[in-house]
Amino acid sequence: MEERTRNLFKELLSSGSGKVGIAFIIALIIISLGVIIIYPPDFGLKYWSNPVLWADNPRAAPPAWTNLFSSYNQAETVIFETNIPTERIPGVSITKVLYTFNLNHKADEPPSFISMTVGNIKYNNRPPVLIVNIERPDGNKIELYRLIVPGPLPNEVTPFARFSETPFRIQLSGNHEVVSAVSNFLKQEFDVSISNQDLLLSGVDIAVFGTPQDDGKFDVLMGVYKIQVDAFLYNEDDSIGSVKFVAGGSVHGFMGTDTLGRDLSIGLLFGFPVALFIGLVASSITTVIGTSLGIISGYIGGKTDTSIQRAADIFTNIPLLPILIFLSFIVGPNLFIIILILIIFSWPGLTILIRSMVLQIRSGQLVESSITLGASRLRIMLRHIFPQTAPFVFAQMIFFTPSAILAEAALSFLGLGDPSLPTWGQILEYGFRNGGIYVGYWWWILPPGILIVITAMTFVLIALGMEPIINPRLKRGH
Amino acid sequence: MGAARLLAIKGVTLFGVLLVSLLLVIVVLGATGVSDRMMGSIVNEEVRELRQSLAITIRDPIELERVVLAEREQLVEFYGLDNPWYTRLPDMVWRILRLDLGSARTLKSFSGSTRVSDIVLERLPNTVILVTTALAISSVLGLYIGVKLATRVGTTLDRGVSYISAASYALPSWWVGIIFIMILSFQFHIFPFGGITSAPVPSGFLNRTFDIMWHATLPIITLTLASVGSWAYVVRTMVLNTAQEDFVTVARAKGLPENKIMNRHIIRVAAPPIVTNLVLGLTASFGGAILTETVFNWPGMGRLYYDAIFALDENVIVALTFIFTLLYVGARFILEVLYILLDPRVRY
Amino acid sequence: MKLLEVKNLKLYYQSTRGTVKAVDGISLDLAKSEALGIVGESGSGKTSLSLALMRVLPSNIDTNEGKVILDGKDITQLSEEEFRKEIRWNTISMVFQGAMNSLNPVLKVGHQIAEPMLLEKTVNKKEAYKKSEDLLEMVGLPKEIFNRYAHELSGGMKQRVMIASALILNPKLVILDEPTSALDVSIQAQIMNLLKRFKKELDISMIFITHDIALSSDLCDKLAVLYAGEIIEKGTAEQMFGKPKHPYTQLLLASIPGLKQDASPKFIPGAPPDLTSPPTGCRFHARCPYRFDPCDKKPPPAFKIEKDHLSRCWLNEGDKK
Amino acid sequence: MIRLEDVKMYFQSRKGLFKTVEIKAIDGVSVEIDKGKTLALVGESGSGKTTLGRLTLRLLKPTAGHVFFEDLNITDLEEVHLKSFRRRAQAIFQDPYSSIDPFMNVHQIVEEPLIIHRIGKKKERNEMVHKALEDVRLTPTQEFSNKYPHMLSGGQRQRVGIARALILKPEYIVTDEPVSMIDASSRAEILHLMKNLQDKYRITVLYITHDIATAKYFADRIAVMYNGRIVEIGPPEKVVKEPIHPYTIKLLAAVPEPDPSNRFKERGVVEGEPPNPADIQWGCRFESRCQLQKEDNCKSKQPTLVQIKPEHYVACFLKDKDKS
Repeated sequence: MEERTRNLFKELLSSGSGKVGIAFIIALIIISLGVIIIYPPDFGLKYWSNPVLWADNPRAAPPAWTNLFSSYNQAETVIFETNIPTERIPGVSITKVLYTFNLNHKADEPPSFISMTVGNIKYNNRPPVLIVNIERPDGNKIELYRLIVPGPLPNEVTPFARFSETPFRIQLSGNHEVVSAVSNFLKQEFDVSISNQDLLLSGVDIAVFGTPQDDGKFDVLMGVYKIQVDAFLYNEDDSIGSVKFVAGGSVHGFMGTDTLGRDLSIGLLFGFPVALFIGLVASSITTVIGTSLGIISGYIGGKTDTSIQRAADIFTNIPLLPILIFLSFIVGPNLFIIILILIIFSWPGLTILIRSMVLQIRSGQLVESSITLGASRLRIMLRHIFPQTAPFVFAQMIFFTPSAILAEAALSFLGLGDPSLPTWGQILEYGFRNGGIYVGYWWWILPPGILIVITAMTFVLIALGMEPIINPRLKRGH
Repeated sequence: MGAARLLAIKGVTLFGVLLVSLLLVIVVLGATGVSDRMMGSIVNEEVRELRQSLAITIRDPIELERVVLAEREQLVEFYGLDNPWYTRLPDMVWRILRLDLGSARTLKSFSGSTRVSDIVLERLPNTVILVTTALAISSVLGLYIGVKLATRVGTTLDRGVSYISAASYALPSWWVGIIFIMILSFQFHIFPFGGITSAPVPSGFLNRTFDIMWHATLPIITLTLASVGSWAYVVRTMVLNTAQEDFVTVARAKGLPENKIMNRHIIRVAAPPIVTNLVLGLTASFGGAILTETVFNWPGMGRLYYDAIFALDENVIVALTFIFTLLYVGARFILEVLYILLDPRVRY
Repeated sequence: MKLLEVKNLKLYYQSTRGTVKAVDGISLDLAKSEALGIVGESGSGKTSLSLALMRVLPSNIDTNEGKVILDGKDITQLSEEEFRKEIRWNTISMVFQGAMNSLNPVLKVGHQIAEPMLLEKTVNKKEAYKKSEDLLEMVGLPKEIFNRYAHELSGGMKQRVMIASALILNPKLVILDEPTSALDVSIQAQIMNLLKRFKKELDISMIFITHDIALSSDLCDKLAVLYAGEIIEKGTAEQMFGKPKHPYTQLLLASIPGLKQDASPKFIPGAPPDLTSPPTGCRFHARCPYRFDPCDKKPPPAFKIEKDHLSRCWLNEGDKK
Repeated sequence: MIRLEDVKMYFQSRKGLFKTVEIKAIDGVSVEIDKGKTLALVGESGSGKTTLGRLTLRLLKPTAGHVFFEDLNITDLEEVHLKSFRRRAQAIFQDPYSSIDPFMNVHQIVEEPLIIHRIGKKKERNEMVHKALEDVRLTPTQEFSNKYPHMLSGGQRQRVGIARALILKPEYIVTDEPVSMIDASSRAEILHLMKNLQDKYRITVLYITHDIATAKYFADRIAVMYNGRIVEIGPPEKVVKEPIHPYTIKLLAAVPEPDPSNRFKERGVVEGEPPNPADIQWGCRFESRCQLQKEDNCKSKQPTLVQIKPEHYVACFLKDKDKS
């Protein structure tokens, strides 16, 4: 047996497709292990499906590297986050804490939005005040926003903690206070008057990051913007946990984002272990069941054979996808149920094939000679029949793996995926349902598909590399 | 005689399959309580209608409530909702076998009917057109390519196409369809995004036919691409296997020209196993149709599935599952007949 | 007049273990309406020889040298198409080893017999089928067999069908490759009687390939014994059965369990050599009970014992005339 | 050693939509083999000789009749109770290619019966395997032990099969056409080997063959089977030298002898194919192919074995008359 296994791998590695397949599968396994170690176990429900976590990302943004292929430079998301103030100016009754960020804006467009998030503020008597200022490369300074931390509630005891559970996020771009501040600024500096309403519609970002032109439009002003958050604390012991400022881009990260602002690279990475899990679990269990039933059916014969064959007949004659759709619709989307159904509907194919192999083996004299030697049924099946089917069974298992992955993907694509385990199929489905293909969100549609194809292909390549072992007649033909 | 017996066995088996899958569907519906919910909604609907019609004659609201309640109880009893679900089982089987599939909750047919059978039957031809055309094209193409490859075993062409065929096994057809839309429709505007006709529908029979053909092109190509690769590969393997048989050497020694050997002695013998593979490939085609219709918004039964899932319309899903099984089983039966015609050995 | 002459035929195959010298310089000749027996163990190259005559060698053939002269014409020079049209079945036909797999399972038996005849434009289907039916009767099968399929026939019936098929175009030479090896003695005897009758009545030449030297006496006028890709002895039936010269031939004859003699059959110990690296000297020396000095060093030439009788053994050096 | 009493073996075969046909593979056979002796069962394929061999090994359960192994009635024993019988009765099969496991090496193949019957410790088993391989002259045994079947010739494989059968020191062996797939030049070698080992270990042998000539050398008695029945039985010198049943006579005539004059005369053969065992007629089963003068009995009654000479039994009405 060991010798045969060794030969199998030798043969596999001697073929080009086998080599590529093996290299791919090693890569897939390494990525999956990495994901399993790094990602939280409840990634799907708690992180991926939680829109709050993704709020600071631009929506439906293509990958950042698309800038390389275009003369028009799109803004990239810039995030400043700190919990240590740049400067602390103690005063008599007021302590001023400064947070300064330098935003070097080089894109041909303004940021898609700006936002600020503060977290974990503690104070003792008077609530602190935070002021957001922005100093433009042309020297102009705008006071954008003033945040007064909510005051103490009746019966609340000091120290008062605010924004400790969930940080407080202000979308500066769409804020009325910001709009009027910018409107005033335009009036004073450039003598341009735009109503608050119009400014809200066209977006304040272009006004903050641009210079008005004669035609009523703005030119993007490139250079270093100094963003300063001044916090006024009224007690020595008051503190501010963290301050975050985001200038949203219209391109994002390596893989872009979806319409919820989710970083697709994170979701796609999570798809690796899930896909491998589906493929390998479904195929190995199917193979074990299919092979044992096939051997039993072919070897024992009689009523056992008839009943197994009838069952197999029924399951092969029911079209898989409709039943899968029906069951996951009724029972609810659950990955384990999907795998279970895949197994229930897939063993018969293998059983029928193995049975015919066993019948062929039986027609030789090996089985009869073993009976004469006094070998038990179990021994004959395990020691003599199974080894003869083994390479074929192994190949079938590898060949079935991609079908299981593809079946899950298809089901997810129809909206019946398990939301607790985001898969490539689900990402694709979300993209499709949100009209991704009609508006050209290629970075959303292509990568999950490509990953599905690559994973499936890995197993197909290995199966191809094994073909000469399974079908020596074809080898002879060359 | 042998053939008749075989066909009879196959027919009985397939009918059994149909029954079993139907039972499976009903048991799952009953055991999960969905069945009660579905029946309940039917009762509610009838009660609502009743209340409306009674409201005209009975003015007193308390009296109306009382009458409605009594009617409701009668209805519950009529549908057997007061008994556990399994007591209704035979009735349900009989109902569905008669294609009495109930009413849809929200979906409507193009003509406005809410009867599930109307909705499904309206879409059935659209699906059949798509699947049969694609199946015909891919089997002819697969046969042609497969045989060509088998005669050129070991050449670069053979190896190249073999690898591509194998690779196509890993390609989800629906994703390919999406890529088609993105490139050919979104980028180059050669084909429509989906649907079966343009809006407004062109007038004149010829124009309309061309319009439908134009809309069907991409879905058909998608479905064909999904199966033609594995097809060609299967044909190649079968042909190669048969070509190794002794009787092929005998035929060559007899002085038969190569094309005769290929047609009469190899393909003819390899045909039955190829048909078997066609049968196995049918499931894939059906699944492929559901997904492809979804992608291309093709108003067939597959797209109806997708719509029903989002409309949470159980009745439609049950009906579709049944009809798909029916179609599949029917198609398999036709192929079984073909197999028996092709292989004299099974006639015994 | 010689019908067929094979001169120094060499057939080497490429295999994973190296070059297999299946046939290594064989020369044969055959007169009209004569039957030549080629006797050898499995792996001695006898089947390769027959496939080479029909030019249906497997694709891993590496070397194919030598001349095959049929009716004075070197047929190795013919193009594939000419060979197919002029030689195959028209002039040389063959009954293959393993009748079980020689028939196409999905075509009617009668059609398969008639098939080569249908290729000719001058023949219509009716004539060809008629001839096919006649042949079926000739080989002792009822006409109804015409419409049967291979799986409905017994081994003996299939072999008769194959013989009928070989005769459809009235060939000059029929090669019979182990036509009875999978059959019972009684069916085997029936087939041999049939072949004997055809040889006499139809006046055709035959090459009868077998591993059973006793069986070859049933049909053959001349005998060639093949060992490890070489002919080690050949001669007329009388010479070969009467006074075999080569120890291998003698041992082969002694290994037959006859009904008449009482001595129990002998056997040749050991196995034939590996043809990827044939032994030096005489190829049989390792199994030969009489081997002496030159045997394992120098390959013996074919010594002429008397007219038509050649033997490749150093023992026969003195018998040379 | 082994005794069959009026054994019948019918198989059911489906024909048409509902009809089933009974195939009478063995139809009333009584025969016994004495300890240490060899009975050769001769007949053409389909005569039921292989089925009979399998019945004596209880690979098949007879439809009727009894099979005794020594005094043990094995006819209705369950497989679990057959274990000791399986150890004492062995078989050597026709096809040395399909009867041994291609994925085991020679050592594993020969050792397997010992493992199945839990005989000996590893070291003792190795010793026994070594001895068994020596017995069948697969020497040097060390070299052959590690070889896989595909590295062996047909003759060598068959010797592996013999070693495997003999390692359990069986008392009874069925050999079904053990040499028909082996080259003519090595057949005698295998047969001699089996004969020697049989004498050495005093084994009872059922030798099944279609070749009456080999039976002549290696059997103590020859039974000629035709269509599920024994038609003639007796010692070789009687059956071969003075055959009585017309079928035996024809069978003997069919054996090829190396004689250059053969080619000038046709052999006397039984014409036609054996009748389909599914539609057996009432009378003598050989009636349809018999070239002798027939009498009414032949068509209507089945002849039974009748002793014609000492130890020589024949089932033929015509010959009964000769005797009287």
